[in-house]
Amino acid sequence: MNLPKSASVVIVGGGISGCAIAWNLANRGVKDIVVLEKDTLANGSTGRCGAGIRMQWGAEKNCRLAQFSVNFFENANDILAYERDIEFEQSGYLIIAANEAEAQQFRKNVALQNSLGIPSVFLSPEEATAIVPYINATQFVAATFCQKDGHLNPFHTTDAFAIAAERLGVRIFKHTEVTGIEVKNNRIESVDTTGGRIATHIVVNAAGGWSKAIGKMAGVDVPVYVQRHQILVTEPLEPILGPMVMGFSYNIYIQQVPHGSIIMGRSDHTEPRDFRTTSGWKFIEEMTKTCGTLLPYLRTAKILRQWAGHYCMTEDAQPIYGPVPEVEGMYLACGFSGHGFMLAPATAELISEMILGEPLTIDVSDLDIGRFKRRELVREQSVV
Amino acid sequence: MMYETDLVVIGGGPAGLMAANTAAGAGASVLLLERDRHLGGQLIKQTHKFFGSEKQHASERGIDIAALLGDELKSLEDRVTVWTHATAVGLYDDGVITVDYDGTYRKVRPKRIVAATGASEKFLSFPNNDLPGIYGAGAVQTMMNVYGLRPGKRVLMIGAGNIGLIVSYQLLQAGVSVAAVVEGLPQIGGYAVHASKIRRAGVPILTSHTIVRADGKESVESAVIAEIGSDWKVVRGSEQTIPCDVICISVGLTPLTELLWQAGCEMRYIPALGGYVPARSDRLETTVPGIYVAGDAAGIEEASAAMVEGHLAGLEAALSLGCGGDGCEEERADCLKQLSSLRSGPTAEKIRAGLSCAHGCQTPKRRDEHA
Amino acid sequence: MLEKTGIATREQIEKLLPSPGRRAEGPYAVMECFQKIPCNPCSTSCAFHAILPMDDINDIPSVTPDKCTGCGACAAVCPGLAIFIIDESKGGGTGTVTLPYEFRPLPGIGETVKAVNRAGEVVGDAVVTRVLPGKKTKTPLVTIEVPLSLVHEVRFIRCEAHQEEDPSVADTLREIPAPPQTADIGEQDDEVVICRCEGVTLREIRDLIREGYTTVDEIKRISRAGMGPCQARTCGPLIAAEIARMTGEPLGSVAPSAHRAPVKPLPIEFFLGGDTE
Amino acid sequence: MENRRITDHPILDFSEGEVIPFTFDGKPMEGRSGDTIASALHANGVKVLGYHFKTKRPRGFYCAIGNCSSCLMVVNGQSNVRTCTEPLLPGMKVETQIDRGVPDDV
Repeated sequence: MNLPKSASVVIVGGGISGCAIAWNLANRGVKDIVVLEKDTLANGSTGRCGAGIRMQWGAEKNCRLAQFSVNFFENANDILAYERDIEFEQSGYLIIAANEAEAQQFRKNVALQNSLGIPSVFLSPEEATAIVPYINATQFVAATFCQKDGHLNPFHTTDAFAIAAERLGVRIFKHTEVTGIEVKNNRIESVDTTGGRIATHIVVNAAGGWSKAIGKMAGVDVPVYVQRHQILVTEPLEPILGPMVMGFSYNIYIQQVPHGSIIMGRSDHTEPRDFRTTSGWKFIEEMTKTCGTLLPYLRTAKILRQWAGHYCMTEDAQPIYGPVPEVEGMYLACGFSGHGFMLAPATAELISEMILGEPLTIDVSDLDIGRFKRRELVREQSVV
Repeated sequence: MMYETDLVVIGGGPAGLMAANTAAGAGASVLLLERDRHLGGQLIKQTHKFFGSEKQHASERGIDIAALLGDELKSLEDRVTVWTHATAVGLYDDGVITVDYDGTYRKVRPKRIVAATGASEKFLSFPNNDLPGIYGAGAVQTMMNVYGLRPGKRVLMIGAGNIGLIVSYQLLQAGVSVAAVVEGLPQIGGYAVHASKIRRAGVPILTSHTIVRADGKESVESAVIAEIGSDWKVVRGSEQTIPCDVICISVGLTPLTELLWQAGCEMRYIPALGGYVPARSDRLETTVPGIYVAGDAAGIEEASAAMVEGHLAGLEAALSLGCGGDGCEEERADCLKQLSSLRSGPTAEKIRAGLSCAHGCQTPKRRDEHA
Repeated sequence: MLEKTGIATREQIEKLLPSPGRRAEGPYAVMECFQKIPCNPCSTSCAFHAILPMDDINDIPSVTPDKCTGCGACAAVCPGLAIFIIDESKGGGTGTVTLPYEFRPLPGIGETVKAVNRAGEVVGDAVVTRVLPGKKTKTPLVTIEVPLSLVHEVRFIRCEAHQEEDPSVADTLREIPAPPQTADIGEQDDEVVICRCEGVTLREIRDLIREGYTTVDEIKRISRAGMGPCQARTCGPLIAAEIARMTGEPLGSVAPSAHRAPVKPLPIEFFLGGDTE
Repeated sequence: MENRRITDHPILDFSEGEVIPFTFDGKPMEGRSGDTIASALHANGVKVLGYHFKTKRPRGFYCAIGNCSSCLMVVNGQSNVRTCTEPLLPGMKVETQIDRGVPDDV
């Protein structure tokens, strides 16, 4: 398959965001969309992430974005006519508060969430054990729970978007790396790739950790940095965990996927800002310590593998959405800071609306690239 | 607790034992990790006499060579620590090795590493290839020669390389009948003398044949084999059913290199050496400075070559640490001479070709010692 | 043909034999070693220097019949069990064959055993005249008396105990008719298990390759093949081979999936003993 | 039942080890010292160690060195024990595994 000479939109990055945006645009009738992926689909952060989705956020915007995505995922197998299964399991998120201060914040969060129609509840440790019977209730002072939260199979979900997009005429080129972007008179003219040149006036930069490099090709400084993030997975077990268990102070998220494996991850803010995806032994030690304390009954579950991916971070740990003032035609969908997977349906909707000049379903104008220069950072405490 | 030492040798088979002996003999402090409960690796399953020359203990049986090398190690015990039932489970980019030492978590940070991790067996695709009663040749050897168990009554052997032929012979020695040895190639891959040994004991060797399927309700009851043409397709009508309760798969080995991949060594796909092997210098140092490789992990060869490679890798690792004294140059030269003589014959033609691809790397610049 | 069947031809054997004069004089070694392999214990073990020293370890052994006493030292050490001591000098129409025999039970002196040729076929009876148990080498040398016409044929023996439990396998092969089913993996690929851990069949793998998933990683992500407890040790190479076969790519360009720690499954509690530095 | 233990071998000496009693799916069986769980079962003629949780196909001893997942069984209530490398201990309760298993105290 040869690259077309031109395209209406070139999407850089074959992760969940790129594939979802491609499908969304095509679904709105846009023709001649090209997706460029330097490796294989979901090979970057998407395929390495925990693939959870929660509506329990502390900032209204994040709640709304997640809410949109949950609604989409609930029907995604049908909407995308996917023959396999995206494995959206709404087994809920149980988020634990390690101390009173955190519990106070959670009370506010639940009030906000409920006001938006998100069915979360505030729980005592005892009430939490009714949901996750084997959790060590001495380790937290309160918890919140939302049954509608859950997790998906990130490979199948990306696959579903990609297949649906291709069905609508989108052309996805794997193993095709972007090597340059031609800008004339502050306007994008073409994209150079290892497979040739494509003339286009619109480039969506959904390149995850590589979005900074893609931006630079067009002379745009995308204020993101990359940090390694590690996860481990156990052998498959019969269903024993129920909801995703998450703790911000505890620095853990842990879930059992429908197949039976238990996946858990944590963050390490001392990680150097680089592209390493090698594994580290300290991670396993820290991770197993937390898991052993919080969910001691899992101590005999056997770890099969640890792996690493990137968080594409911004200063305020919020995504960058939308056009770039200095270069006409470049749209950013990056800097998700670990939440790109769960936000993808909303991301796709919003970026499509921006490209087509339609009113935004959710106002994300404050998540533009300009906020960093303006020093109008968005605050969200509820992150791992 | 971080265990610090000059050299960690991963694997206590022929290559690893030689590496540990040599490095310790040269004055390095060595930690030897062996996954099994006994030292010797595959040697302890080798009841046949080895080829080679006296220097590689030719005409001794593998199991006796294991004991011999183990004894030598004991004589160096003030410099060698041996952990058996110890699996190196991770080799990280900061040079740390995590170890499952008899169920206990240990961390080791050596100055040098010799990876002598050996090989794993290749598997084969055919219908019902997962039926109980289908084993790898290594498993059959383990059952017979370690646990003293007959794998079954009647075995169909797939593969007429040296291992397939030797294991067939070992089966006969254990009182198990071998229905046939089936080989896809038009000629026997292993040494003719091994083939003759089982042939005169009544085992047919069917070249240009393949297994078509296995059958049985809960375990193997029979297999269908058939002739294959030069196009590798089954010759219709040549199928025959072989009653058997065991199918032994011996279709080759592939270097066990997971730890080297983890460590970030440059790996090259070299079919003649069994699959992916680390690129290395002629001193057996990989592209990650301080990590050496020897034996089957460096490419599938005979145990005799593995022993010499282990010797060389152990020596090079020790020398790079400033150990060793007079005579090391001669020792190195002698190892290289032994290797080239073992690899000089027509049966080693493939190995020579393979090695020329694997050895294309310069001795890397050593990074600073771990602070 | 030796390389196809494991059986040396008559011509190959005849070339090994000493002159008729030497054969009539006494025992001599016959080295049925026809392939250049790196091996030299026969030549280093000969106290009489009857086997030429090997400049190249791959040399084929060369016996000087006049120096060979037929002592059998080489036969006991030969890793290939390829050396036989033949004695045609006894008269009376019989000769002896001394052969390595690493089986149990060892026959007793005077016992009648079946004489077996290079193809595993019984060619007559033989009487055991000597048994060297080979305490050190663990390769017993058994000498049998056979008609002179068979000294270059008989290379193995079968004792009573063996005969009962091991019917001629070659015969069995001939007796069994071909099965009714046609054998072709192409039609039975749902019975071929590629990933034993996750239970993924060849059919599933082939379907995915046809859909355009042409890397080991993509197939793993969609099918889970290789995600199980063995971490693709068994199935990884099979999947790569199937991709190479179906796409025509060389196997070397089908990238394997990444290897990660731990190399074997370890319980969470295992790591709880470690302390971070 | 066929005797799978080798007693007379031309090269190796197999001494009769100490008897180790255990049960397999409730049936009393005997292994020998030096046995792994799987080797003891094999000596007792047991070929099927479990059934794959997804395909339900029978699984047996395969690699014998802890590389594959063919020999996973439930031992003393603990699932997913690699029986080919796990030493046999007196009184072990060994059971056929038919599912993914659960941690021992669930």
